[in-house]
Amino acid sequence: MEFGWSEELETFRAEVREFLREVDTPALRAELASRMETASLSPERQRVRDALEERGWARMCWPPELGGEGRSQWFQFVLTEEFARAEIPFGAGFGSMVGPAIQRFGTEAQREKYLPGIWSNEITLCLGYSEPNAGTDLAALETLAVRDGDDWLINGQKLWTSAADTASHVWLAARTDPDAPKHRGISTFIVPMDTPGISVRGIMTMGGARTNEVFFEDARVPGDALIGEVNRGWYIIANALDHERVWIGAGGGLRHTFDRLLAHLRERRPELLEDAAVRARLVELELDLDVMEGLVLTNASIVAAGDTPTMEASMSKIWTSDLRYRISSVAMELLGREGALAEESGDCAPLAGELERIYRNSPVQRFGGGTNDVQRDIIARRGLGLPR
Amino acid sequence: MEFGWSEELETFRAEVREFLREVDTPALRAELASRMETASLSPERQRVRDALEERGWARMCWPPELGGEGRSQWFQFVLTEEFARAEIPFGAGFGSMVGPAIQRFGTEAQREKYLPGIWSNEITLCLGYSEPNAGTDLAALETLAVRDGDDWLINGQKLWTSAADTASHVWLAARTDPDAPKHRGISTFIVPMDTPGISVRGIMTMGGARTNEVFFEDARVPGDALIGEVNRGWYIIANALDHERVWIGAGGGLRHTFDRLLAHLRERRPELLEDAAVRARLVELELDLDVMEGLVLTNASIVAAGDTPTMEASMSKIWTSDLRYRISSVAMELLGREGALAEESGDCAPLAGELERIYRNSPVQRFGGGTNDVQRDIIARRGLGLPR
Amino acid sequence: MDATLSETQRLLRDSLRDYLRREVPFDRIRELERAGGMDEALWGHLRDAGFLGLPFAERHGGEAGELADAAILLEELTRRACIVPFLETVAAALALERHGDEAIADEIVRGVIGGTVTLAPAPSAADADVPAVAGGALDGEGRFVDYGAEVTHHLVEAVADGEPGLWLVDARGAGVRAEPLQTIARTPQAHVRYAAAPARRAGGAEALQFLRRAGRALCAVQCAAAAQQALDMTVEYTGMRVQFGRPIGSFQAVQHHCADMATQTLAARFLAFRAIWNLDQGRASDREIAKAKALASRAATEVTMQAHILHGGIGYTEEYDLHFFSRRGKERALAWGAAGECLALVAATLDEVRPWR
Amino acid sequence: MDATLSETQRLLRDSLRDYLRREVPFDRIRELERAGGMDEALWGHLRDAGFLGLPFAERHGGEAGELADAAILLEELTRRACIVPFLETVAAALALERHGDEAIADEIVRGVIGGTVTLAPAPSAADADVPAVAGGALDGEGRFVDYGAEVTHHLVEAVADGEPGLWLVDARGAGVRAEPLQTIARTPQAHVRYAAAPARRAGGAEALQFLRRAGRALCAVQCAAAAQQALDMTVEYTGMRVQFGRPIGSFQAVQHHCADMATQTLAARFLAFRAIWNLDQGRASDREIAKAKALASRAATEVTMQAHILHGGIGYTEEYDLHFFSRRGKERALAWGAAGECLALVAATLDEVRPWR
Repeated sequence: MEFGWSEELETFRAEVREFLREVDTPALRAELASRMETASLSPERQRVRDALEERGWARMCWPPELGGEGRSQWFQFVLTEEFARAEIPFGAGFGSMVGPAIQRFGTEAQREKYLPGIWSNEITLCLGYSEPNAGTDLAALETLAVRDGDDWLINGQKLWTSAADTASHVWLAARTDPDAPKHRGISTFIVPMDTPGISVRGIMTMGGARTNEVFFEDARVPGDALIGEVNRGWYIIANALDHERVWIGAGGGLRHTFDRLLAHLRERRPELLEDAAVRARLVELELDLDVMEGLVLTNASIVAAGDTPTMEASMSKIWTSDLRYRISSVAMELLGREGALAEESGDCAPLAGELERIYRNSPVQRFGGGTNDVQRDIIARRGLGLPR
Repeated sequence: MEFGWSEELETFRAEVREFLREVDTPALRAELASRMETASLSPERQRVRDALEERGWARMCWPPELGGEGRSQWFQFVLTEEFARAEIPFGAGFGSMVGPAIQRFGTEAQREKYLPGIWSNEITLCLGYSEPNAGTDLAALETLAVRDGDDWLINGQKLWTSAADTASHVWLAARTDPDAPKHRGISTFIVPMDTPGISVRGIMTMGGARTNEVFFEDARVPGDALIGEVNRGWYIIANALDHERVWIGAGGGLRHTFDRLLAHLRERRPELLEDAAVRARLVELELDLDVMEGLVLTNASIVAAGDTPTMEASMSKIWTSDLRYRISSVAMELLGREGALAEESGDCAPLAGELERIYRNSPVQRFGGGTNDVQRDIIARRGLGLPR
Repeated sequence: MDATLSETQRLLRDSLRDYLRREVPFDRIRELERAGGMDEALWGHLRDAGFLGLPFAERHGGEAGELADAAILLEELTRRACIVPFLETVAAALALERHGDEAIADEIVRGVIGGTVTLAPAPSAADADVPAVAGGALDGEGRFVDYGAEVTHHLVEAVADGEPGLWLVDARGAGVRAEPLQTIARTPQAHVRYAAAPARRAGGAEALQFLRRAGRALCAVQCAAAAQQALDMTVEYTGMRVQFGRPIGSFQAVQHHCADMATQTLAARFLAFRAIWNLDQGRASDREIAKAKALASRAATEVTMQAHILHGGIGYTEEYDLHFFSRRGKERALAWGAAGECLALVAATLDEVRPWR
Repeated sequence: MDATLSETQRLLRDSLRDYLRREVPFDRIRELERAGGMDEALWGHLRDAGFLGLPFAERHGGEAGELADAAILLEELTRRACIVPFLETVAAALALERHGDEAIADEIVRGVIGGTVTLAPAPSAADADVPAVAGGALDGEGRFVDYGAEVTHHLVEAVADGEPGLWLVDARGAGVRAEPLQTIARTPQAHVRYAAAPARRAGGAEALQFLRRAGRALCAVQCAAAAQQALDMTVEYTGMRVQFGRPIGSFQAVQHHCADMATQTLAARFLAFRAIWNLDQGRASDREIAKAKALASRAATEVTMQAHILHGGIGYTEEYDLHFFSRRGKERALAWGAAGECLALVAATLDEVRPWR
């Protein structure tokens, strides 16, 4: 047992902080404030991303066979954590998920064709998984890809395809053998969004973000759009989802929200902060954040040791997403009517409307990415070994 | 809608209070303090029971065909509530459950043979339902009753048979057709506990109360021990359980516990009562008691209207039993180390050890009488109509 | 003791429910939210149907019904996400009728029943100064005034010569400036500034107390109604939506969530209506109403958000109707005293708990 | 950062675990509970195996190990419901070694390692007067002294000339009267009265602070261990117990209860051990330890009681072993600062929260 950080990591952390100070320009802040959300990185974020590549930090923890340096995952953890602390978004969209999949399952030609563009963000991706009848039960998907000579003809409908309106490509799961058992007849494709036959309809959510339906009508793609073996898509998807579920460093933003709530109370509602009952509720949130940290670090410990977490990633996911709801809900309640004010109310809105915004978009974190109930199934069965 | 009490009921309530003041003697208190628990009523409680019979209040709300006066169930509710308020136990054991079953399903001869003794408490009962492999899944019971001439020969084992060591008879569910589907081959019997072949082993519980295993080895009973049609026992049991689940007026004792906790804090720990965080926790318990009242009254409204509650009885059962745990647990925590002291610690023990005792025996209320999870199944399926 | 609706109450409920189902589709609510303002057409119907006169005395032209009757209508309006100042107008006019200046009450209640008067109460906020009246002119601000820019009159809590009371202000008159606020509910709310606004004294401390109690108790009904609507939608949706080859409502985890939601909602509704009834009988305490509101506020928050979790993606879209109840439910949870504020009152009066025995 | 056991720690744990499984059957615990008193035989083994010297400095004959090593042993002892003053002796002796009088520390630590000294800390209770020392004689009371009647020495928080400190008292000497208390744990506890008991000053405010911190952090480990044991028993039992034709552990409701129990337990254990580790490094704050104890206290209560619900009847009997963990867990939840007491400390120091950024 060891709950401190090695000198090597502390040094790295200092370097990252220095780096973040450098890239943290007014232009970046202005861009972030506008909450421009597209699949491709906005210009200032692209600049940060390029700088990160230049430092050699973008994929340093990936195994050498996927093009990385194989450094301890703790470096990735520290990097992600420091980005979160600085409130600079780290992600480069779904490329960090699809890239490794192509690296691992694609042909040499496919790697050459797609990877440089993915790393440089010239290729941007959306995720074509969910369908109207295939949500949590992903394997029930019905979108069909049929061989037509060397090509594939794709027909069907995807749902909840965020960034479909701005991405250059969709990473698509489609059924290639309708007669095989549910999980066995699925394949994965990378498909340009400008392919004739693909259309996109926007869906607005209560959280304010746009998502999409994507329709495929005889969309024709060449044979090399297929990644990996035909009908082996489920394995590739599961592999990529596992990667997604590592969740290292998740939830950092909630610490900022908590800090800003305290600051708001100190500055504008000191009478509340004097109230012992209010303080008791703030302490509960602080405990919740500690629990989050314990779960996240436990999960990261396992990943860093080179093992695959069984239940710890699910625990982090449940806790962090539930806490997102809880922290915004409790904070709104503490503030009373003021807590209900949205950003549009201007200066009156506490935390510039952050609480109201988080509250509204908290559901998606709790049912998305595998509903929290499904995560509990995973903890019980995969983690604790309870019978099916 | 009407949330007050009619004058008729208020008058009755006053009469009951007067009655309870009269029967509330030092001798009764002494007997209750000794916590003598047997299937038959202890002498002073029998005296209360006799007085109740004399007033004609014991079965006034039962339908005429079961020997009652058919008065509104609100009378029963008020009666039970006032007994609870006075902290005088009301129940007369399982007779109030088995009596109606014999009245309804027994022959004329059986009614004459058993009912007077049940009403006078000369016949006292224990409930022979659960078995080692048939707990929540009662229909899995394996105790066998086989015809032998006019008699029945009983073999098997019952578990969690409270009061088996003191009851005169057991109300027994046994399998009479091993080949029929689970629910279809069960019959009900009333069996004297002194029947040769019946033996009882005590089991101590962490709550402090004794329960028992009952073994049947070629226990021979006459043919008229069978109540109702052969193989129709499941229906009779379910009917009786429904009766048991009405739960009118449940949970009154928890109000006393809350009141005594407040009194203890006022007298012995005023510094805690000054603490706003402590007060906030007490308020939560008060809210919980309000919710309990709302659920119990809703359930009682339905019963009093002559309808059968679908989910409301289950809601009351879950809430009241969970609250029994919560109230004792929170109270112990508020008191700190003092809260852990048991009755045996004498004057040091807060509330004369009541909190520690309730905490220890709270589990049985939550898993017993249909586990709270099974109650949730009932709410969802029977009450809300969700699919199986 | 009878927690079920009377025959008359059932008829009232069904009548409004049928009308709303027919005439107020959710897309209309969407339009109203975008455009801002209240639903004038619906208000006209409420007037024509005689719904605005229910709880008022005959001497003012009312129906002499119970406050619970109005609460039942409010429940239906809430379950359809309607945008009308029904709670506000009823609570304010009733405060005047029961405890206010008789002449003003007569004028106002008749105006309400006739559809010419709508009211927005402006009680003071915990952390703001109470407006002051001097020489019939009111100065100060109302921080979160529901329908402040839509109604004909404000009923403002203000102090004159150190005496608290309620003052009637012409909302469209001089010295009244209502700046719209955007809340999570997207229903009309305004930050109102009064600068020497002409004001008539309409009631004293008793009227003010009744207004606060009625507003809080009726708001508890709204909270319970939002929870109930979200629960009903969830039961319907999960009973139908198939995943893994079966309706998701057949999964035990979903069933148990629904069971807990139903328990919480049922208790919240019972206690809210009991508070309404006791208030109407003149025997509700601040404590009882505060407890009811606290529980209802929690139900409105927790049940509606759990409904989202069980709905998944579909319930999260603007096209689906669930967000009306989660957004409005949360806003109502904070209005007329959030749970924390209510419980502070309950905690401060713990000595009033009378032993059960 | 590594939350897993080192190789040495794993060996330590397995060694004690194997011994306990072999030599300390639960029926022995039942007998000890009935008879009262501590498990002398087990204490002898702990001494012989060198377990009593682990966290102490070499200059006192110790192993110079980590406090976490001792905590790992404590975890095993707790998971077997053992009745030995391990926490008490280790916390008290370590407080002396690190911050107390060097001569006394040398004597006491050597005595502990040699098995001739056992210690019962007697910190003051929140609502009681602190004992006082004058002229080497201690007067006052220790209200809830674990193993007060079993150990050789008490380490009493007392005040002399207005200065708080720790005083060493011969538990079997003159002026010490220990009256046994019965708690829900059924482990030895006493109400001790000191009347002019001869006392040696063993440490000042720093030693006292360390004792409180170590006691609280180690107690958090015990809480997490009780929860873990109850969880493990529940997973095993529900995986095996058949009802309705399938193991009850295959029901989703049971699975989700277990999942939540596991999450709560894992977090509680992580934070408890982190507090231990930081304390050992000299950088744990009262705040961190209080938070860890509060969370562990809740886990000990909630997880063990949920375990009972999932076990049903069998788990409720005296013959089954679950009650050891629910009863002891609850008692430990209250010892060294119940959740409420710990959180009051955290709330009072909310200003110490440093922004993450």
